[in-house]
Order: sequence, then structure tokens, then C-alpha cells
Amino acid sequence: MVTRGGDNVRLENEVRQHRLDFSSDAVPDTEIEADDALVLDLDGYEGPLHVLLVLARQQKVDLLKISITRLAEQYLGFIQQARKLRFSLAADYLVMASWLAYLKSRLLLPVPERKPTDEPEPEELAAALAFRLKKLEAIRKAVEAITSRPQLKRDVFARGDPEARVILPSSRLDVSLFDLMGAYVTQRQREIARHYDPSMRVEAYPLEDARDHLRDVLPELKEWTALDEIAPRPVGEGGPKRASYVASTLSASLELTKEGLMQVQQLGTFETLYMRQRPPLVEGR
Amino acid sequence: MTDESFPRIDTERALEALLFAAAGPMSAADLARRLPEGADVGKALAALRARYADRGVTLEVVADKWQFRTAVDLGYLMVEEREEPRKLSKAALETLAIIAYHQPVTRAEIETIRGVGLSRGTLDVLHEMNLIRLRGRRRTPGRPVTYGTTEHFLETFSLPSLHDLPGAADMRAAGLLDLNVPADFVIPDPAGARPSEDPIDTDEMDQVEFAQDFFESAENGDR
Amino acid sequence: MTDESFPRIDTERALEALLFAAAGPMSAADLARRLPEGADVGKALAALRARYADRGVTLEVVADKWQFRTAVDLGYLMVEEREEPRKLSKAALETLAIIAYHQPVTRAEIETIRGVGLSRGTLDVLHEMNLIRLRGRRRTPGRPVTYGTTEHFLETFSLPSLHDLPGAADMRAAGLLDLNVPADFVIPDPAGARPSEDPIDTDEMDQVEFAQDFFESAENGDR
Repeated sequence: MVTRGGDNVRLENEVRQHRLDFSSDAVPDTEIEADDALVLDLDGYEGPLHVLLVLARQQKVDLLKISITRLAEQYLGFIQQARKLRFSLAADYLVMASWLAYLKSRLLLPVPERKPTDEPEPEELAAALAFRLKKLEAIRKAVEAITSRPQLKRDVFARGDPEARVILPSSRLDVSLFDLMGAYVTQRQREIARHYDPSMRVEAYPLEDARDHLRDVLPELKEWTALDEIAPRPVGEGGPKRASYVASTLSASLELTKEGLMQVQQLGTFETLYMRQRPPLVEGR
Repeated sequence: MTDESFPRIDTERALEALLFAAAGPMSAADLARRLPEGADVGKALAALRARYADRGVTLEVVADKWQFRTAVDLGYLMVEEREEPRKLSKAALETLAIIAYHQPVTRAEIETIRGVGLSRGTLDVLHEMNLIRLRGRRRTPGRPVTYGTTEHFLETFSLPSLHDLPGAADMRAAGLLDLNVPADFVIPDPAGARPSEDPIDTDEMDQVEFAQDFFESAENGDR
Repeated sequence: MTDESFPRIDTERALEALLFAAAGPMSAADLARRLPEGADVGKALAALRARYADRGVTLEVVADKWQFRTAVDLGYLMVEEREEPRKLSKAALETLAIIAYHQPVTRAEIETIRGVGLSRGTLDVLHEMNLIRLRGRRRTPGRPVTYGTTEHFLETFSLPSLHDLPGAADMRAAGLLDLNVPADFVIPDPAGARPSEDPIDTDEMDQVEFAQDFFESAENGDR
């Protein structure tokens, strides 16, 4: 893309230079003399199809009736001239040139008795190309038709008189009860967080205790057992909370697993964690 | 038909177009400059004015300048309610929520719960939208003004009464309450019994406004 | 005079005022909503249109909506109001025309018709000028995004609707708007041959995804 753009710019520059050299400013956009095919105004003609369209118009017949062999010659002539002037043409132009040369040769060759089945008829290709040019030409005409419409702020003018209007803010409120609840709870919870007192130490189930407990129960964990069943229950008031027992037991289980003493598995996110004693690698040893 | 080189009807049409598209009122001289030589602007303006006299748009002269304006009697059509519903800012919504649940509530109490000072406009916006009202005065030192919600507040949230504001259980069911809220977390029943208040009399309102202004600007200085 | 509860002449006057004051074109439905019950907006609009037909300001239909605009033949007077429209390159105009006549159309289809890849800025410029919009996704493999024109496009080129695109019916009859390319069509297609070379594509797709999520609002933004 980038190189193509660069080529185009260069091409345009050279064309401009060329035009300056011969001081011929008045190169028409679309109508080009038959023997002057080189002095194409490439400005805006971005691709080979656009060049073909310009060339095709020189035949001055309906695009569907153009001679594709002649068009191919015109195009090849254009390419040849451009190269003679050392215009650096984008690859597209050369691809099109070789395809047209091929198409031309097939159109000129006598029809073989046994047609190759995998290739379309050259006449079909020619017709398809002509139709494609016709489509592009139709769009070019459409551009003219659209741009010659009365254009707002160029040919026709509208004017609102917004000063005359009094806009009242809507009396409806875009808010739901859920929003109100949410807004309330957020603040109350922020308030709780603000009043959090770090001096009130939270009792935690020590990791060492959890490890010792786990080592104690490990010999019994032959089968997969849920974490919930393994973690000790809180005893009495004021001790660590149940959540702390579970958390410390989980931490300890990970350590023991790392040491190769046990295994932990979970079937999916948020699923129950199961753990067991690691079975011996070889049965019976 | 006199010796006008630019026919009357063309002048009128041209003036219509110019006045219509103009950004503001135009004097006869401004208009004449924009028209071909020989156009009788004065006559054409008079004719146009007569032509539009009883239309929905009329040609008016203000300070010697001409302008098309919508007819005065149709002014009522020009009032248009913006279609998009208003949104409450986060601060306004939060303040409204506290007033709703804790009413009657003083400004200081609102600020205690929010943990930040109330910015000046927040209560004004809620007042202006007729969502909150002054309820009374707390019988405590300084007799602070208390706020509550309005009927319009209930309508806006389709609530039959203040009793129907969702409580803690509803919030928990809606997944809004964290699991770690302390057991003593209470959401007040806004329709429940309240400390008694003194009513606010109307002539006190001015003082209230004044007191509030004073108090607000002092506060703004804090931040 | 039928059983209309709001007399015709009042309806016409009201419409004149509303259309004059409107910031943009208004649909008959918009207008009806602003008028009292029983006003025959359709008839009044037709009458107004006839009344203004040969005036300096005419009532036009653009994008299925109504708007007062200065008469086309008086454009020459409007030198001061004229805004030099941003010059569109030939490539951009061609792309715009393809989008207008072939919509909904994909980027690949635009490139096929033009026989050349779309350069980076072309669609951007058209988007920026609010002439084109994303319409949706083609239900073909890859679900490519399709482009169409905006209401602003119709307003800019004074088109009552997309049906009024000049020459579209003839083009369609001649099969020139047919996007189906015969299966055995093997003209070298440099544009189609290397879409993956364009490094912008991935970025662009992100934007496109984003835009489509907000498809409704994007569309509302047209106005």
C-alpha cells in the first residue's frame, strides 16, 4: 500500500513535470487525444482500471462494444511510453499489462478444436472486462450527477433560528431505584471501611497450626476429600473465623503439595477443591 | 413597472433569500449592496413585509435592520422540551440516596455518611429538580435545617410511599451488599419514627437560604 | 373546511414558524407532534410547498424531512454565506458514489469496482465529513462491515431520499449496480489480492467492532 502510494505520487509528480516542460497546462481530465495517450492526467486515476477507462473512451463507442484487442494495444502502448520516460509504474499496471497481452493473444489465436476446460472463453473475459469498465464509468457519471445537485451551503442555504426556540430541560430523570440503592449502599460501605479500626486485630488461624493439622490428617486422606471437610471448625467464641481456617488450610495444602506429599484438584473455577494424600508412584513398592 | 433594471419580483425573492440565510438582522443598505444595481430595496422590503404580515414568519424591523422572525403569537410552539432525560451526577445521586434513607437529615449528617463535603450545587440541583425539600429544624444546638424527599421523588422512582424504599434485605438480594458488612449494619426506615422537629416557617426560609450560603462558602474554602 | 379541529391556515402558519426556527430538517411526524391534535400536517405541508414554490425561499424535502432552503437560482447572491465545501479528491468522490449507489457495500466491493485498493484516508475523510456510516455486517464468511450514506449526505446533496439518487434506476436496470461478479471472472484484482498487506486493517477492525456495538447511538449521532 505504502509503496503503491509512493509510486502514484512519483508518477503524478513526473506527469506534472512533464506537463510543465511542455507548458501544456490544459490537459483535459477525461478526453484524451488518440495519439497523445501518454499525456494522461493521472491525477485521481489511481489504478489501471481508471487508465483503461480513459483509453476505452477514445474508441468513442459504447463500452460494451469496444474492441478489447485494440484496448489491449492502447494500454500496452501507454505502459511502453511510460517506461520509456522512466515513469515508475506500480506493479498493478504491469500485472494488468501482462493479463491484457495474454487476453489479446487468446482473442487473436484461432479457436483450438479441443478447448481447455479449465479456462474461460476469451470472449467472456473480454465481455466481463468491458462490463467492469462500464460499471466504473457509471460511477464516474454518478459522481458528476451527485456533485451537480444543489449543494447545501454552496448553492442553497438553510437557516435555523435557534434563538427563537426555548429549550426546557427534560423533566424526566434517567435514574432507577436500583441506581438509588446502589448509590446508598456504596456510601454506607465506604463509611464502614472508613471506620475500620486496625487496632482490632483479626484472629487468624496460624499457618503453622494449619500445616501441623494437615500433616496429622494426611494419612487418612486416601480418597479425594473436600477442603471444607478438612479445615477445622472454629471452637468457642472469639477465636478465628471459619473463613480463616479454610484459607490457612488451603495455603498449607499448597505447601504440602509442593513438597510432593499431597495432591489438590478442582474441576472448574469456583468448584469445590479436593485434596488427598499423594499415592505412591508404583503400586505396592 | 418603472425603469427598474432589476424587476420587483426578483428583488423580493432575492431579499427573502438573503434575509432568510443571514446570520443576523440586515439594514436596507447591507441588502442593497448584495443586490444588482437598480433594485429598489425599499419598495421590495415594504412589499415583503406586507406579504408576510399574517404568516407564521414575519419580517420585522429592529433598530433599522430587517429580520425574519417567527410570529409572536406562535411563541408557544417554540417551547420545546429536551427529549433526553436528565442524568443525575454521581454526587447528586448519592446525596439523594442518603436524604431518602436518613430523612430528616441535616447537612452535617449527610457529609458524615458521605465522608466528603457537599459541594455547593448538589443540594441546589436536587431542589431544582424538586426531588428534595426542607423538612424542619432539628431540636439540637444550632437548630440545623433537615432535608427530606418530595412527592415528586416518590413519583420519579415509582414508589407508593417511603415505606416502600428497598431495605437491607432487598439490597442483599440484589447483590449490592458486601458479605463483610458488620452484623450491626442497619438501614434506617425512612418512614419510621424520627426525632421531633420544629417546622420551618416561610419567613424563616430567607434566613435559611442566607445561613446556608454563608455556611457553604465557608465550607468551600476548606477544600 | 372539514371537521378539522385546528384550522388549515393556523396549521400552515405554525408549520412555517416551526420549520423556520428548526435547526435542521423536520419530519412530518416531528411537526405533527408539535401541533395541536387534529392538524392536517400533510395537507398543510403540500399547501406551504406550493405557496413557496416560486419564492426566494422554498420548502424542500431532504432525507424524508422538510426544510426551508434558499432557491437554487439565487445561489449566486449568497457569496457571504457560502462555505467553500471541503474539496474531495476524485478517489473520495468515487468511493462516496459507490457507497451511495451500491449500499450496503463492503470495502472489498468498493475496491473491486474501482480496481484499486482504498487508500488509508479515503473512508476516514468521508466519515469525518459525516457523509458515510457503518451500516452493519454482511452475512458472508468473515462478516465484513458494510457502509452506507448518512442523512447528512442526503441533506448536503439536496436529495429527498436514497430513491432519488440521479440515474440510479437506469443503472440498476442495466445491471450496473449488481455486485455479483461472475464466478469465472479472473481480471487481475490487485485490490482484492492483498488485503492482508495493509497493516492498518487490524486497528481498523477494532474501531469497526467498537462502532458497531454502538451502532444505534452512532446512527442517532448522524443528526
